Amino acid sequence: MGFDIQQTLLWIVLLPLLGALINGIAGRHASKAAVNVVAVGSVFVAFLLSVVGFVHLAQAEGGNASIVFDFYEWFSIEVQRVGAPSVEVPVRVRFVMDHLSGIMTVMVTGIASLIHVYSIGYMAEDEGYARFMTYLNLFTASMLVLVLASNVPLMFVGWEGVGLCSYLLIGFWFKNADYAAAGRKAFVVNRIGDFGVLIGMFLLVAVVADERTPDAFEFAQINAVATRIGLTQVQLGGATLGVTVATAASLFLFLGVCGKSAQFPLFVWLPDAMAGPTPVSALIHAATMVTAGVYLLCRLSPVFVESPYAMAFVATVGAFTALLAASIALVQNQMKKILAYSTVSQLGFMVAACGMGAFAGGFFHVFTHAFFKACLFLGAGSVMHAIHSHSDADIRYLGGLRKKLPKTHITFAIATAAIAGFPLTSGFFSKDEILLGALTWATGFPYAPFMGWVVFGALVLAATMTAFYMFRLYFRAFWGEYKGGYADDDPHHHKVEHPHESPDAMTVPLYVLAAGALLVGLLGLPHAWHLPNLWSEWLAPGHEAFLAVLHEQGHGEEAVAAATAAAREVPSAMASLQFQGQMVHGADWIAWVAMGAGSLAFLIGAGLAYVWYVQQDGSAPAGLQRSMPGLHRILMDKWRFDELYGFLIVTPMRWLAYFAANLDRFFVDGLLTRASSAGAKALGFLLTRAQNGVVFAYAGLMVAGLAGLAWWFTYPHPALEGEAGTGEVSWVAGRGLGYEYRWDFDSDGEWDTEWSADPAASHVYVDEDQIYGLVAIVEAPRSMFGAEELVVTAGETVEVPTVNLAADWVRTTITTDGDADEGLFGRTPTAPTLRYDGGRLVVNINSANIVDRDGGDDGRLALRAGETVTFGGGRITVAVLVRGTVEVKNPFGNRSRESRDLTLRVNPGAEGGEPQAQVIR
Amino acid sequence: MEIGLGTYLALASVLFGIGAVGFLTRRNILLQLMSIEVMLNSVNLTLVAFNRWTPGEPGAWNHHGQVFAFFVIAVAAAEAAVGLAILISLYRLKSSVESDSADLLKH
Amino acid sequence: MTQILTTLLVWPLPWVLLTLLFGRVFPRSGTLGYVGAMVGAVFLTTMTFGAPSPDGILSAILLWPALGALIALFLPRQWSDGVRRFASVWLWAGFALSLYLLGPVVREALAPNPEALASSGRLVQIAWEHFFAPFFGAFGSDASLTFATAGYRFTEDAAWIETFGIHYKLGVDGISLWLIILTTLLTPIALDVSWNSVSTKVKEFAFSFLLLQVGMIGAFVALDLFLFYVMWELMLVPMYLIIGIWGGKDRVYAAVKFFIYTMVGSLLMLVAILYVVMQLKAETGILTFDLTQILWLKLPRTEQLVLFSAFALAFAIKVPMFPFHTWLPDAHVQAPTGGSVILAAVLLKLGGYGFLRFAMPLFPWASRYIAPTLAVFAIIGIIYGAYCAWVQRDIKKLVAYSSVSHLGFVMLGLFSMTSGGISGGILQMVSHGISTGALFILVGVIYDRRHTRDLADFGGLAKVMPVYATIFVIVTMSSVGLPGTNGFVGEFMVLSGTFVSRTFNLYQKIFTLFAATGVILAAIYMLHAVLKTFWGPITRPENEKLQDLTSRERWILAPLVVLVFWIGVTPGFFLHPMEASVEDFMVTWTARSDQSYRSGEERGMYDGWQPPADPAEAAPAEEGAEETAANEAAAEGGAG
Amino acid sequence: MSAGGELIFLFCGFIAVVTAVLTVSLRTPLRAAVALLGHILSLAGLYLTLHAHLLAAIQLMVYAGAVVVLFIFVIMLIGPGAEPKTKTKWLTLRVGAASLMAMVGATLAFGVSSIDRPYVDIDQCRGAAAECGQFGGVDALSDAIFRQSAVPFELVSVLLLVAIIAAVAVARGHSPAEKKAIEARRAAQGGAAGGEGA
Repeated sequence: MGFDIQQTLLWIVLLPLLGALINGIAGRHASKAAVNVVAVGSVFVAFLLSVVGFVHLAQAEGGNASIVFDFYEWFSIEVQRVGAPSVEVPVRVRFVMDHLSGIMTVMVTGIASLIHVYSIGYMAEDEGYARFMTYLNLFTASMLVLVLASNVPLMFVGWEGVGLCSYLLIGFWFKNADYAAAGRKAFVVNRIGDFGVLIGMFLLVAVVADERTPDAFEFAQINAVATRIGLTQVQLGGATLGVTVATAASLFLFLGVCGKSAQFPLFVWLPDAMAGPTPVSALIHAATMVTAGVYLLCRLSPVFVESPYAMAFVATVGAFTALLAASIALVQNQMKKILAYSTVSQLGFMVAACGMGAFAGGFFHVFTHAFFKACLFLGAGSVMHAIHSHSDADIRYLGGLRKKLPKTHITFAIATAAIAGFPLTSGFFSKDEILLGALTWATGFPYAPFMGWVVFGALVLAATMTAFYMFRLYFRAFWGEYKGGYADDDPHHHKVEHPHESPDAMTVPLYVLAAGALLVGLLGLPHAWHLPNLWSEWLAPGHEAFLAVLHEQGHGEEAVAAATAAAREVPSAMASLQFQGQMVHGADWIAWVAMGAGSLAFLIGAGLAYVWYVQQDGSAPAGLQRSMPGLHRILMDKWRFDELYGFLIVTPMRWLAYFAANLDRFFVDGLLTRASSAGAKALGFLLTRAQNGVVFAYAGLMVAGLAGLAWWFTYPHPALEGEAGTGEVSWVAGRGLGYEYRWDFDSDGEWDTEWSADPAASHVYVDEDQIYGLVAIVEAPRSMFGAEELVVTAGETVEVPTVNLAADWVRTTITTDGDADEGLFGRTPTAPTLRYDGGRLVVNINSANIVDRDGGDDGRLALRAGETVTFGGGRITVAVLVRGTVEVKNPFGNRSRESRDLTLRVNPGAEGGEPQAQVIR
Repeated sequence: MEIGLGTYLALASVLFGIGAVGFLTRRNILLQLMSIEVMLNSVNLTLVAFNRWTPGEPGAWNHHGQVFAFFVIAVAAAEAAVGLAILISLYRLKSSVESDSADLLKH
Repeated sequence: MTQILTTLLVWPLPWVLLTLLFGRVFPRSGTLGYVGAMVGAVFLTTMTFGAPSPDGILSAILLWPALGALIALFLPRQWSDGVRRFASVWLWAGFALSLYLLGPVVREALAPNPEALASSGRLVQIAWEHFFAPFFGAFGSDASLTFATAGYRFTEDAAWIETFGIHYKLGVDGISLWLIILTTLLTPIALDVSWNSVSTKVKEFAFSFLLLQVGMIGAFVALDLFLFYVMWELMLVPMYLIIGIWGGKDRVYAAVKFFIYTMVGSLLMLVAILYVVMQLKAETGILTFDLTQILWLKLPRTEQLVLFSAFALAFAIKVPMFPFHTWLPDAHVQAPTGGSVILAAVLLKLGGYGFLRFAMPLFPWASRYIAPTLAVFAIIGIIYGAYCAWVQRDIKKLVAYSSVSHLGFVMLGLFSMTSGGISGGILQMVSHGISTGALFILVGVIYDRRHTRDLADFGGLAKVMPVYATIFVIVTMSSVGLPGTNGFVGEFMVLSGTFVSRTFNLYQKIFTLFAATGVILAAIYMLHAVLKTFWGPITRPENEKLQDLTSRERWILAPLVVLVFWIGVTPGFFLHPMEASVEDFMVTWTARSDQSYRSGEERGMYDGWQPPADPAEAAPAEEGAEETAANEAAAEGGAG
Repeated sequence: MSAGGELIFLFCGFIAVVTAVLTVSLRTPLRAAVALLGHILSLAGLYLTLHAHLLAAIQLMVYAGAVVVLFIFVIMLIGPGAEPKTKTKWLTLRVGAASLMAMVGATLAFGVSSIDRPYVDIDQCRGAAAECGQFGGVDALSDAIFRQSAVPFELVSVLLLVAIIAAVAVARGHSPAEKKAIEARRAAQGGAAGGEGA
């Protein structure tokens, strides 16, 4: 078998999966070395293969290469459309490595390899070692499926898969019930997000699926018809909501992003997720999984871009999250807690960047963040390893570690500098891109300039806070005097006098990551410097075509639109073009301001931390804490979001559940089981009363029945029935012993026949005198029991009932199968009314969909018997009503009479003919 | 007065009514059984009377009514036998021939 | 008849005898020995005689457990272990026999035609030529036996009660195929899980299971309304006995409740069946209970509504749909483990199957008219069941309520009337059978050890029972609907089907929105159970020395776990056979509901009906062939 | 209808009504039975007016000869204990039901009295009796019973057999007092037997 570049994609996914399978089944009984070989080996080979794929991409001609591996068709669904044939939409297992997923694949496999190596050292003593490696491998495989998936459902597999692994790994030390609960919390909160992804996916596919794009789940096809998505309105309950599908789908997808990338309001699970082992925190809850949301934003960026509202919402939420999480991180004392909130905050940066259209910038931050945050977490892990802690390390009892753990210190310092935005580190460059995006949005974006400034301000503030709390963490942990690692009165731990540096398996990954944190920023040099920005060019291959058009046509709004269209000719990996375009045509000062703001944020934050914690030894913040105890308390309690959600959502849901369970037990079951059985018992009780065993009682009952029967016999019973022919009715009355009959066919009070013994008679109705009234036979598409007959007699006005018909009455288009597209919401239709006027049925049209075809535009129709008028999906036929009467006498001499009304359908006479004669024949 | 089918039927109705009234008023099972015999006989009378007025053709007589009456007589005999057996059984059990005393079947 | 007897005598009977003989010769061979012996016996007969003939295979599958039940009656009562072993091996042989039905499916998956076979991988070629082809024989080589086109396969027709037009008519199509396999697989499993827990009246227990299987398979293969009704009621009695005799504390209450609930519905259904048959007689002069004939009858809308309600009540109770579900938790909690497994895995499916096979095609307009309303109840069931499940203390009750929730999805899919939704609904039925069946088995395992099912009595079991915990979490995830497991595919297809359904017209998006919250709630209640059972410290001293899964229990669970992933990863294998049938169902249903809608209160026959030339010889097989031909023509036209 | 026939009708009808009233109203069962006998004889007379000769004979044989005798036999068996005690349980209700029934009978009589069919004069068979038989005669009725209604007839014989068995089964057995005596005797015997065995 020759080397097939497409096959690499399959093996990239399969290798970690196989590793997980082998370790999962055999790992418990295998030696640690074998587990290591399988786990680390599989991920590392996957890394090598992804590098191969990436290089292949980089060497490909044209700016838009991708590697596609079509595995098999998973299943397919049928999309039904109104007024068009259904479309079969396949869901494929197909992997795509393009410019976007290429970066992500290399990053995921690379960092996963490093963290696998790190885990060899970190988890060496743990009894669940093989289980841990299994989960990590499974996670890597899921993450790769997420990244490489070519369509939404397949991505959803990875999306949920990483959620599962996260759940399992957070609860890895499941003996601690809190950890297990944290895992469940993560899973459930993520599930809320997944719900959003599902709905968003359906919204998209319902629009995208048609004959030209049947593969409607594929990202490529969704992105290709993004404009259509942006123009289609959401229909709900027959009404148009005034919201485009792009907006609705974006918002639902963003719910998923919020869950996975820990954005407000679903961010609460991530800090709790730090219950998992530290490598897990580094890999899953910092570097890779949590960025999946940002990845999705970038993947479907053309759809998001179609909805300015959704974009603004995304940006706002991102900035708010960044600020909120940073504020919490300011006061926390646990190392991993600080890093966790910092992760939430940085994710806020990324999401905000995407919301502002700086997808490339946001994604750049994903990339750089992966390095420095993984490095930070692993550094924290190294510290915890040094003081033999499983859960976390409190910075209040650390200090002076730079001498005890020199290798950890140097890498930690570099990563801290990077995240804080120290100039020329990676964090500086990526944050600069984001701030630049915010400024561009504020200055150039036509929709919400005010929001742009707010977001920019929030981001700068958050960046300042970031610099402060990161350096606070760094200074307190690594500078000053070593304090033994634990509080004096810690009941569970003893102070560690001589913390030792971690083994090489742990420090080597730290070095690699620190180097990355320092250097990868050079891929995206700031625009202000007019140096080549490799990152943007890689991700936005239409860039040059775009610039060319701008160059020719100037920088007007139309020109930007034309340029965007030109760039779209090269289907882009990202839709960041129009925003970058504005960036380009904007002034240079914007770029300088952004860079200045970023640097200033670093200087203020880091400087303050240095002054307070190195020069003054922490007395100033302590004073602040004393002067504002309430604020400190609430920050320490994370703004009490957990409590708020508990109060607002969890507890009510729990009560609802108890209510439902009791409802089920007492009401539903009570009604269906107990009440019905009680009813049957009561009936049985009543019936047994009659069975008293006394012969006389039975005889008496029999006599009563007999008497009733005799009574019935002494009176005649006409039981009149009639069958309508055309203009003629065959009447028949009930037979009986010695009955005689006489008839009054038109019920005018005069007997038309003499007494006779024949129970049947028939009569031809000729004159209008013999007609009792008119009948409107209303046939409506949704009426449950078929045609409805409305009797209209002289001087009476009858309203046509609109039950089930609401949508059909109004002036709308009715499709062939009677489904109305509009009308349930918004409009209140007025039903037609019917009146009897001189032998004609007058229909007052009101708002019904009836053609006023008798010439006069007076909104009324005069119909003769036999005529038909259609309205919407239904129609009214005019018939006549006749009433026959019969009188019966029996040998007792008793008489009784009965009348019966009958609707007589008639053929319409010739136009203008004599109505009486015409009506009937 | 002309005697026709109606007369016979009226007579049968009267007899039936007498039998029924007897059945209702008497508590002695023996007498109740006799009342039942009276009622059955009245029904037989109607059957035979109807048969008389629909006799069919010579050589192809219609005897349905009389056959029915015959069967009714047979059934009445069976009924009397079983009824009297029950009466004896009841008398052994309760020392009474009153129908009200046989109420073990209550509920 | 001789064909059927030959099939039974030459194939499953030797399997049973060889396996039992092996057990006598090597008494300590263990579960692996039995499995190996059974596989070896199958291999041996196939090598010796080839595969059985496809003629009469359904009768053979149906008669096999009946024969077993008969034999079980004559086994000595004291020989309880032997009876148990006999019934288990007998049922497994039935499963192996039913696998022949999959011949066409495997052929189409592996080797649809010689060219495809030649171009496929070497592994596939070897597997097909040396394993599957000899095993399936005529099943795998007869090209007319295929599920790629609509229509019934393996049909059999014989007069039963000629006077009333009642026939013994059987057939399988894509809709019922997997449900039959599910039945034959789950029944032996359900019997085996009660290996140790049922020690009284073992003979009667085995007899009940064998008889129950007759009823279940019969209901799935019957194409005659009367035969279906008989089988439908036949299922009821053994299940009633299983719950009422070997159940828990309140078993009699639960059994009676189960019985009465089901009976109420089915009696109304009987009335409706008779009415429909009489109407057909009035319309065409033919008195028949043959489903394929009755389907042509077009009834007035009002009558359709009433009759559909009668059918729907019977099936809705069986499913069970809200608010007729309250018998289910009681029955599940009180039933022995095996009973719960069968109840959840197979009996409930008959509700959905009945809707699809009988209620909807018989009354197309009414079903379309009511579908949105029923969908609302299905959605209420999804959410309500989930909420109820969340706060249950009894794990079995929790799983029972989760069934209510899951079957809400099934019903929603069926009512969506999109081919994706219906296929998804059927797949979800199979998935639910597997994952909920497995959950009940797992609950039964822990109940056998601790004799309690209260969540509060557990905690931290993952430490002492790692394999048990692993399998439990896998099954839980399948129940939650994690992608990659079986639960996801069905759920996804149902939800997407609902979203694009034309039947739900204006409410599709709202329906989907509410139904999809079930996805969240499923995670909440299932993980709640997992958390309380497995995670955290061990709080009870009794739990410290619990035995992990025994080898027999692992063998029982293994096929289910394999199926969880098999369906989840390659659902195509399971979906392809049902595609044509579902598509045909959709087309016919749509056309007839339109006709029925247009004709209003008129009654008659649907377009295209032709009176059978000779009523006594109305050959349904030929009709099936015609349909097949028509479909093939349509498929070719579509391809062209 | 001939004048003789009318006379017989009037006479027998009158007797039938009077004896029926006596049957249901006499206090002594024996007298009531005798009245019933008279009633049955008068009905046989009515049958004669209706050309039901064989039936009249059967009426006499079965009713007068068997049923009434059975009644009298039972009355003798039971003896004077059969005299009912005077109890007024549900008296009003009984009277109410009885009068209701009387009204029903009267209404019915009134209602049906006007029913009329044209009188058919039965033309006696002119030929040999064997050829055509006589309406209501032995030949004709036997033909109807044993040919046309053979199956019901056989069923009636089964019914009678069942009735005989039922009568025996029901009337067999003992009164509580008798039972006690028998049991006491058995116990004595059983005890003796047990003693012997030991």
